[in-house]
Amino acid sequence: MSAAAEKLAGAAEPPPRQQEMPFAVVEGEPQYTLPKDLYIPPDALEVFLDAFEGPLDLLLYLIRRQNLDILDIPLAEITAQYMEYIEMMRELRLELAAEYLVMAAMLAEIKSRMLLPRPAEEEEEGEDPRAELVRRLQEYERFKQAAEDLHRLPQLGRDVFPVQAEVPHKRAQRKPPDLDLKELLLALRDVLKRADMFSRHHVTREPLSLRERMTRVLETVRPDRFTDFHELFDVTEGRDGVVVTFMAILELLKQTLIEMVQAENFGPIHVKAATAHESQ
Amino acid sequence: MNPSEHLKQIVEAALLAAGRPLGLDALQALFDELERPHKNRLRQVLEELAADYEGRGIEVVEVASGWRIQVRKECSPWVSRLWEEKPGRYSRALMETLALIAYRQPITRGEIEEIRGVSVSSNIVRTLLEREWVRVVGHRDVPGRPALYGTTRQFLDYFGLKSLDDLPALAELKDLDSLEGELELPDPDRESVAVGSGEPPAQKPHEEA
Amino acid sequence: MNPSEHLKQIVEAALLAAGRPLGLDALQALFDELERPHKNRLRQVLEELAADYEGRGIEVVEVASGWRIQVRKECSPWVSRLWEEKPGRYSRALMETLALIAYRQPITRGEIEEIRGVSVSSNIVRTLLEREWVRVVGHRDVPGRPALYGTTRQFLDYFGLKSLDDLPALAELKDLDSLEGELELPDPDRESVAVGSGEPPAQKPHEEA
Repeated sequence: MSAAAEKLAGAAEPPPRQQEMPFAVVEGEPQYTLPKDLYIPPDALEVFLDAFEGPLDLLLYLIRRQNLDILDIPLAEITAQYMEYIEMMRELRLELAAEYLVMAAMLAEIKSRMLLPRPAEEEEEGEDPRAELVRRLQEYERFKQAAEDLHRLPQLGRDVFPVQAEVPHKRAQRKPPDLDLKELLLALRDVLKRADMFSRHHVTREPLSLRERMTRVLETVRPDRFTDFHELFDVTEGRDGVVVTFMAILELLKQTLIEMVQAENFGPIHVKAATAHESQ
Repeated sequence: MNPSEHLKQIVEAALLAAGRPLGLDALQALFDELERPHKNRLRQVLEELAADYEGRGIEVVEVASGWRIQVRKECSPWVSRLWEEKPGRYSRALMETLALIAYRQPITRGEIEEIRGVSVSSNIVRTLLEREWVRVVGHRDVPGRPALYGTTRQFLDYFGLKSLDDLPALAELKDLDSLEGELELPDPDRESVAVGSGEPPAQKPHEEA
Repeated sequence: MNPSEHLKQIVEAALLAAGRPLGLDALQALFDELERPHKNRLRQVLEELAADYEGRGIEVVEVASGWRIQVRKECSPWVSRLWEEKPGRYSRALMETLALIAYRQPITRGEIEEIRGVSVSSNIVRTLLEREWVRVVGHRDVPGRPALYGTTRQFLDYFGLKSLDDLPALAELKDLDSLEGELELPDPDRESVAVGSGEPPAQKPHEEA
């Protein structure tokens, strides 16, 4: 890219603030008109054209360059200037985006319509031929402005820097899986079916509360010291609770999981977890 | 450590460690169910933290996806020297496309092109999608079923916005009625007079923007 | 902002933004030559910063390549959850083992293996113990003194049971075939109905098939 082209590209950088745009810079002097005898490398002009986001942008530039309001477009003048640009591009055999030519045609049409004297009856429906163009220019300019506003917002990594602290003691934890009760029950049913448990006499007669109570009693008793028999009962549970506990103790005795000791008749009964004979 | 007593420390550590904004749900998820703080309590802690950071090199800000700790703007000139390479700038075409999607979402590519008056390159759309600033939110029920684009929370986060409402206001469109009025007399003579007349333009000229 | 007055803020912001430890040279490089702080001054500021962070969620530490700000160890149990992996699923073998412990407690591993017809891996038992769903409640007085397993209160809490009697009786399990369709619907309402549907089997003896 030539130095001139770089300058032009620089001018095109966002946030877009279009100045009077020189076609080229010759010995430090910006050139605003294209000298007929001067050769400008086509790529430099391409860069110039790239500075515009299409025909609406070019038109806005031409209007704003003269400090004019969109609502008060000097159509003849602007059209002439627009055509000049287009001609220039053509002379340089630059490939022009089709949109630029469409706009040229539209401008020419508006101009011709405005030059024609308007019949009175047409006044009724009478939309100003420029209205559509003005609407589009206005709409485009809003978003051109919005893009600039957006660009000026603080951007992450450009204006705003996120922070991050090291976590040296990071423990890659893994949450334990969830388990659904129905899955558990289905698993049990399957294993019992497999083991043919339903058809044999392995199925316990006791309610599950008995088994649960056996576990609780085992949790309470210790192998290394005696526990008072009464401590195993919780009278606040009422008669049923006491019965279940008693049955649990009997079942544990039967399975020799606990031992019971009574030193004398009617003396206190003590319970301890069974210990292996070899460990005694 | 007791999490309820040291809630502020834990929240601070998490925000600093995360490297992304954390919402209230994400903050709650740090705690076991039994010790999980209420959202109001978390909000309060975040406010306390923001107050603690007064006069510090960092600040707590709320963006679309939650709270983020970032370098205070005043420190940016020095901090930015940590990186030799400056971040790339986005082209006007990209910013205009993004602005149209942000303000006019959901919008199709064709509708963007209509307003901009030029075609939108696939590169731009791809870049916006890759940056996760925009996403396809649906399809317009017309022939070809073109994709409708909308912005994402990442877009808001990137520009430090809490919601789309925080976007800079879009310039007012001039009332079409008044516009018609002003255009009433298409007098070719007036046009040539208008050139260079130096009338103060109704809208702020770009050069001053 | 005057860099010499706000040196601490700038150093804090830079350390947190860098994402890597910064040495004294790197910190000095943030400043223009004229405003560049002396290394001793930087050291002093780093010490001040470390003192400021007392009782906070973060700390300043010196490592081989310089200083860095990191999350305090005390906070890591909570902060680590930011990177928690998605929970997996329990194996069929684990569920069968747990169910047998629940219904046949107290039970030894050998007895479980007998019913299941396959060996029970130590992993499964360890997982159940770690989860605190089962515990060793005693030892059977046979050669080898195998551990007897029973379920815990945590087990009941996890499944929302008041007692094991809230579980369906074994006989009812047979009818799960008819329930299965319903049970497999991922509808929490239906599930709870299905589980609690049987009348309290508390004192009802389990029938033999």
